Amino acid sequence: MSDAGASSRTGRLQTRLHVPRWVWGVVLALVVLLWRWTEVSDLAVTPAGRTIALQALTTGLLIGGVYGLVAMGLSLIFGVLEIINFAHGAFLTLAMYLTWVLADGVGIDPYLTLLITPLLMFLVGAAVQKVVINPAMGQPLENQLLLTFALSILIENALLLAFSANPRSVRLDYANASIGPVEFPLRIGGAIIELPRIVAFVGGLAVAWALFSFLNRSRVGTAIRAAGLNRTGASLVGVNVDRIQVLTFGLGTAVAAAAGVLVLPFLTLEPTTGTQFNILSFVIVVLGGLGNIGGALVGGILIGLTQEIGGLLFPGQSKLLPVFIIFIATLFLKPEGLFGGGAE
Amino acid sequence: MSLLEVTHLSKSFSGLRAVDDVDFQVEAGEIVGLIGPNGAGKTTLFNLVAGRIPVDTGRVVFDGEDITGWTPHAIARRGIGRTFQLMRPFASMTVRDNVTVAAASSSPRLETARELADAVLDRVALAGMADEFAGALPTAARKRLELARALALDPQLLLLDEVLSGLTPAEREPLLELLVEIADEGRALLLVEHVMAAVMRLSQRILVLHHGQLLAAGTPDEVTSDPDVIEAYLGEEEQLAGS
Amino acid sequence: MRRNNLLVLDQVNAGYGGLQVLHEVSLEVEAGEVVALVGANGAGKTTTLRTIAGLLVPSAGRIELEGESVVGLGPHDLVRRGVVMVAEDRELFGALTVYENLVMGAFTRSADERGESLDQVHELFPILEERAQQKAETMSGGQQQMLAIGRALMARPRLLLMDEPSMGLAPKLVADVFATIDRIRSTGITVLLVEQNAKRTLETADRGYVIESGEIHLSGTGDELLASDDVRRAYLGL
Amino acid sequence: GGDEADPEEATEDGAATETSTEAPTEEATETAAASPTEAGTASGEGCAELVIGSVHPLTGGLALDGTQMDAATQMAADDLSTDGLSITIASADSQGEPEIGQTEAQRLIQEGANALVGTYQSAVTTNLATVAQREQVPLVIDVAVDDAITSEDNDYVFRIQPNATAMGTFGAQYLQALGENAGEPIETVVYMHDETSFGTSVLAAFEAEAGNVGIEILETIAYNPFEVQDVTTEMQRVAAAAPDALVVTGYYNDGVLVAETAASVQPDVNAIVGVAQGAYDLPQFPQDTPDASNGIFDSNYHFDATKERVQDIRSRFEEENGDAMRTAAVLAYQAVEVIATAARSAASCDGADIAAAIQEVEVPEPLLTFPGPITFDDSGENENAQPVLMQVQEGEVLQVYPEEFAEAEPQFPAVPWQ
Amino acid sequence: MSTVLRDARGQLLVLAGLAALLATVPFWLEGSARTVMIRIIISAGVGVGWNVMGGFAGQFSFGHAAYFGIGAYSSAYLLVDHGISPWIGMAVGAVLAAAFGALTGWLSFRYRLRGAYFALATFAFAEMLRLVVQGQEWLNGTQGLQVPVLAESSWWMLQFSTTSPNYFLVGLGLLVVLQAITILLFHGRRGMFIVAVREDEEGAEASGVDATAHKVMAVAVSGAMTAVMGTFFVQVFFFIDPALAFGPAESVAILLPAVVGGTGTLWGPIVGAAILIPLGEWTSKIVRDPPPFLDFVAGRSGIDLMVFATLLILILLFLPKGVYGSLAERFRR
Ligand SMILES: Nc1ncnc2c1ncn2[C@@H]1O[C@H](COP(=O)(O)OP(=O)(O)OP(=O)(O)O)[C@@H](O)[C@H]1O
Ligand SMILES: Nc1ncnc2c1ncn2[C@@H]1O[C@H](COP(=O)(O)OP(=O)(O)OP(=O)(O)O)[C@@H](O)[C@H]1O
Ligand SMILES: [Mg+2]
Ligand SMILES: [Mg+2]
Repeated sequence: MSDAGASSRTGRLQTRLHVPRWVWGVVLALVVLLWRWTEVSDLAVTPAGRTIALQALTTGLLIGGVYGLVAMGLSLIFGVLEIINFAHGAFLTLAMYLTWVLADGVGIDPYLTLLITPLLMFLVGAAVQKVVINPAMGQPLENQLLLTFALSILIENALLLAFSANPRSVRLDYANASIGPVEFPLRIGGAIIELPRIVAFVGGLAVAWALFSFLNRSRVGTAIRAAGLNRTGASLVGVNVDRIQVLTFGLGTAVAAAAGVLVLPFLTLEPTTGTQFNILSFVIVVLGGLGNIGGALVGGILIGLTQEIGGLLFPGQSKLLPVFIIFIATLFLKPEGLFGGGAE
Repeated sequence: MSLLEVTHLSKSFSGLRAVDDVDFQVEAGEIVGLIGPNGAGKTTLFNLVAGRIPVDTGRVVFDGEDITGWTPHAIARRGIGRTFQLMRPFASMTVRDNVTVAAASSSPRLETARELADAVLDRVALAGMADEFAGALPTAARKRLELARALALDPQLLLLDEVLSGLTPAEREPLLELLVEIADEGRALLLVEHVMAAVMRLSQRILVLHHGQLLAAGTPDEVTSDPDVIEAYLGEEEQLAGS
Repeated sequence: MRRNNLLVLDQVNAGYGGLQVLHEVSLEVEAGEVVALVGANGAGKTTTLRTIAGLLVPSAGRIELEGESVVGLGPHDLVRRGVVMVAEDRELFGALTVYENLVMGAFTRSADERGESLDQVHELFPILEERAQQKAETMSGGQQQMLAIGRALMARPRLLLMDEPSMGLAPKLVADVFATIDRIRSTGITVLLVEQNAKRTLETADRGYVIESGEIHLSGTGDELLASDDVRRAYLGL
Repeated sequence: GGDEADPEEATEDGAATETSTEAPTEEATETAAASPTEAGTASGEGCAELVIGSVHPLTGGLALDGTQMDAATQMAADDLSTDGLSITIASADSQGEPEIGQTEAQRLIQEGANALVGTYQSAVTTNLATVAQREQVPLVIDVAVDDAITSEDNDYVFRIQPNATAMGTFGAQYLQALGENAGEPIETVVYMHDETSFGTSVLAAFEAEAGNVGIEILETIAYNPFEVQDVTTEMQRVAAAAPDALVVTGYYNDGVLVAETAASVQPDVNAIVGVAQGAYDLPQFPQDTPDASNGIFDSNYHFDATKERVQDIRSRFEEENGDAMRTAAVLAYQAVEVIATAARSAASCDGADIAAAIQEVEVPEPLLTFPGPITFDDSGENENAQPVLMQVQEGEVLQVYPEEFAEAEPQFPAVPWQ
Repeated sequence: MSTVLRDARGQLLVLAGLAALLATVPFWLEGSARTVMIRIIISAGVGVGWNVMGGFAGQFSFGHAAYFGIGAYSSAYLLVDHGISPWIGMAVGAVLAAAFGALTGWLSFRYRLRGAYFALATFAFAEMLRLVVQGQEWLNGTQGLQVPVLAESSWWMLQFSTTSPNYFLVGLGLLVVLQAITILLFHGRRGMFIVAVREDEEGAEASGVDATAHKVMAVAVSGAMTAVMGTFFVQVFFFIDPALAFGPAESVAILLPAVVGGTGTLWGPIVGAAILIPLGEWTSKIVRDPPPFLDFVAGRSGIDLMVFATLLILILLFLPKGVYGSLAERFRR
């Protein structure tokens, strides 16, 4: 219906992991580029070169999984509330400090806090949505962006006040232990894989899987999907959309929190640590299609790979440059993101 | 030579042939009705003529010039005004400014455009609401605003998409008179309308579109008695109500 | 006020932001009835239904469902109480399949009830079973309208609010819709029906109200209204 | 966080110090216009009340050092307020933003500051240098490495620490000496650095000197210090290049990441050497990364751990502020001392007089590992600025070279994973 | 959002009066307070620039740092490397920014980027510029450019002594010019078309308005205006580097005054700047020098920003149309 575009607002939330076949094409292209690097670089003809290439692939994949997880939270929030949450990174930092307190102060194993931190952050996110975001629903994009920006300033400086800027870190005692016959860090064809990074990746996938199952199978998940597709429609079938929005913001924050827990064992923590994920998450969310949860995960992995392989091919340049090149190319070739369902 | 000549016009949306090899002409000063069931392709046809969507095949010649593939604004300035089925006012601008935009698009002086706009508003009986925000207008006034905006282009051809629908018969009457008056100035009107009584009264000719194809064309009486048209569009009762 | 009134609106004012659309609207719907609300474009029909459905909060007046005030309840609460709306622009979940849309419709119902309703809806609209796996947004306008009605029925309403169910439909489909309304009535569901097609609507309805510029102008049985000169002139174009 | 000492206590007669107590509203400006004269007219009659403006990043990512430095200036003011000279610190938050730094500096000057100390970041310091020159108030840089901040044209800017060129140059020399003294010369290196102006300028100087001392840079690898989360691939490139040493320049977090990754990948190098690396000289570093820090070197400016006065200052600082005093804070302390010494010798609180005096000043017994007193050349650089080579040995950062500052023998070859 | 404006002469008179009043500022305000005033002017200027695109044209830019940076870098580079007057640099910067805006705008509109996608695209363009510029040796990479201090004041080189009122006056003059351009533009035909396109693109097209051209025009004008303030910024603060010029923080700083004042209103950005900058100053002063009952906040770094952020949140929540926008609306009723 040519005139119908403006009338009913159809949301964008997509909760199926449906990888278009051509994404594998992109992956393949990246692999080919990598191969090409091994041909042109003088290093690469040596076995060491192959190791580097392999390392870039593994690292990109592993770190990309974490990016994907962070971006999934952002994408979920966008899909249902249609706001770009600038404070996502700050929530991530907050979660990391929580975990640090639990691990360093209370002495809980950092991974065990996966049962605590996301839960607490869910409450924080839900409360923030209710108090600050909800009154601004329906306001223009720029107001919401600035609102969440102000939130991020608030959170960062509260953390500064509470914990000072002193860098903190949490390290696993067993990072270099051997589990059965497997010795960490793992070495595969010369490539090194540290335990916490494997856990972050696998954990990230697990959280993603849990999120998918929750959204696609549970009753609340169903309500979230409905609200993310059509708010009025959802309320007309009996979904309490206001409550779903509170819940979704909490859930998105909890997902970020889970990512925070997973990366803490290999990053150093400061009040500004989470912000570094913000910009990448924006990129990934657009790449995956705003509101497309599965797209965010795959987009994250693609960006991780792009960063690493781009870093090999353009050693002098910032690793972000190839990322932004891909980003802009995607925007123009497929404005709805790589995973943006086709029809306008 | 006719004012508007449409030949072999077709448009598909992912397989669906919304407009399918349509030919017709509109003469200067003529009022032509365009009817057909929902989804027949009427609005799509308007959109093709007005350049809002690109044509697949076929040609649109207006006033001797091939305007196929032109942009909507160029076509508007060339002399084809249109209204939208779902109205599209500039909500936070005043009624006068809404019309001034159209008037100014072909007049370099804003003052002249304002004067023209006021004159048009007078004609459509909106002068009293000139300083209100367009977004706050009731439906009937909005319909007239759509018409005023199209008129401000000083068009040779007006494409009117259901300007009467939603108006009570009492509200319709003056508008019908206005349309006749506009046609008397030598402007052609092509109107899509479901209010059969009005279509019958106004139109010299009626085109019937069905499944994107021209099902019938002729005088109102010819068309309304065509069994195909009754079958596809009017239905037994509507036919009675209409006549 | 009669005992078995399912829905009562008493002097209701409502609108959007600063704009008041409804002025002291009062109307009653008895259980089992089909009540029509007719009026011109922009008269406030949709606004009335949205207010009843809880999408709009009235600025004054009472709305009672079975004698209990429902002012301030959200649409989801009303769905649970059996008030379900088929919206003017259908508000389907375009990206989901027909089947999924129907399942969403039974959001407030148990799985057992859902299966039952699904069978009923499929019986009413066999096309919805045939096209179960088609995406809602790719259905034709008429099919979408059936889906919208089907989805509303999945919630097992007691009061079904229908906003222009024949809009955008070819004359033949319009006939089908009115036949459907008859069938819905026969299952014991009360219907409040908004239509521009005043003649048809009033023929189908037990009673009707005429709304003009946000005020109830006339009321009576369908036949009375059809016979009224005012109505004939203003809404039937006769 | 580092709570500063109570400013009220430091003042004998509060009038000239925290002007804003008497002018809490926007009218501050008018009162302020009067106050500098009260403090500053002392020209020629000695300087009784010296106000030093301290501009540091007290919020944001660099707040840790910023707050320490600010606290250190306060401590220095308390320590050095003797013999009729009362020093007050007026502190300001640059928020890490040049334009805010500039506004704040101007405010401080206007409210009576006779000299400035700051600012930790090159971008902000560059701005302050211009303010100093134009307002004719000396700026003594505590930390900021960029060469271009000082110049012969600017008579009001002085720097105590070695600049980027000195850092890079000495870094290369120390590296060469390290290898040679151990009989295992370092001939090839791979250089990893942050891509900000800090890393690139130090690298440039290192590159220039490397040729002179016979060191070949096989590869340079840049990364964004604020966004980097993984350098495993980069470390594989180091491993593939198999240099004699891995050289690293950067900040704290990325430094930790590099060290930990090196410990995982274990490239075949004889040493990891930081040049002006912001983590490897901190006592916190071996605590945070016990498994990946032992043996790592850093050529950096550093407080002279061998001096008693330094030990005293640091222990008092830690007592007051909770955190171990970092070198940046010691430098801030030193900067206040330079100004105070000059003000005494100028016998004037006037900015221009103090600047002229700083140009001539000689501060003996510097708190840092400099081979001589602090004196400034024409462009305002400390002529004796020199970094020192440190090494993490058994969980402690120790000075190991040059010998006169050495607390321990350098261990070379040495990497954390052996 | 505003309606199309009436009475250009009246608005210009207001502007003239305001300018005359403000021109006296340097004669009774000195030192850092004057610098604060200059920061207000810069903030207002970039806000006025953003508002043309983000407010009147309705194209939300989240990457206006791109234009600011182009203006700053063009003049800084020409001055530092070639000794060319910043006035010329300002013109070059404005032209380059307009060209960059037109190109990226045209591309974005061509590919139908809208809403959040458009916003994030502008963001990406700014980031791209930042990354590219920091890789350029001839622009001194990440180290940035530093304007040499001259011994003498010079109008031609746009450099004065610190006590001179000229910086303020030049800034004020530029702001007045930018605001006058806005007034004239949006009282004229073109401006009316731009607003019409914002309101309804298809309706505008059907009214004979070339929507894409007018959107592109708005972006170009907006970019050029912002670039002018970028140049002025460098001249006042003597220094620019890629993060400062093109970083996300700058993009946020540019849209802040417009949103807080009221997007799409003529005076919103100026009002917004006049509130935000002093607000920031005031909050840091509170922490530096708290009133007795707030003693505990003294010297606590971060509290000032928390207070600032909280106030910002309150403004956004309670005056969603901006301070000026909400007031203007109330008056109209
Ligand atoms: N942009 C589009 N994409 C896909 N299909 C479209 C598009 N626009 C129109 N169609 C389809 O083309 C057909 C013709 O639509 P059109 O709007 O022209 O009908 P109409 O005759 O104006 O009907 P109505 O009387 O309801 O206005 C319909 O089936 C419609 O669904
Ligand atoms: N969301 C809204 N915001 C502001 N005004 C609205 C809104 N929706 C409707 N209106 C106005 O309220 C009045 C009544 O609208 P309503 O939709 O209730 O009419 P209706 O009788 O359903 O007409 P229609 O036949 O067109 O559906 C109209 O003047 C309309 O312009
Ligand atoms: Mg149509
Ligand atoms: Mg309606």
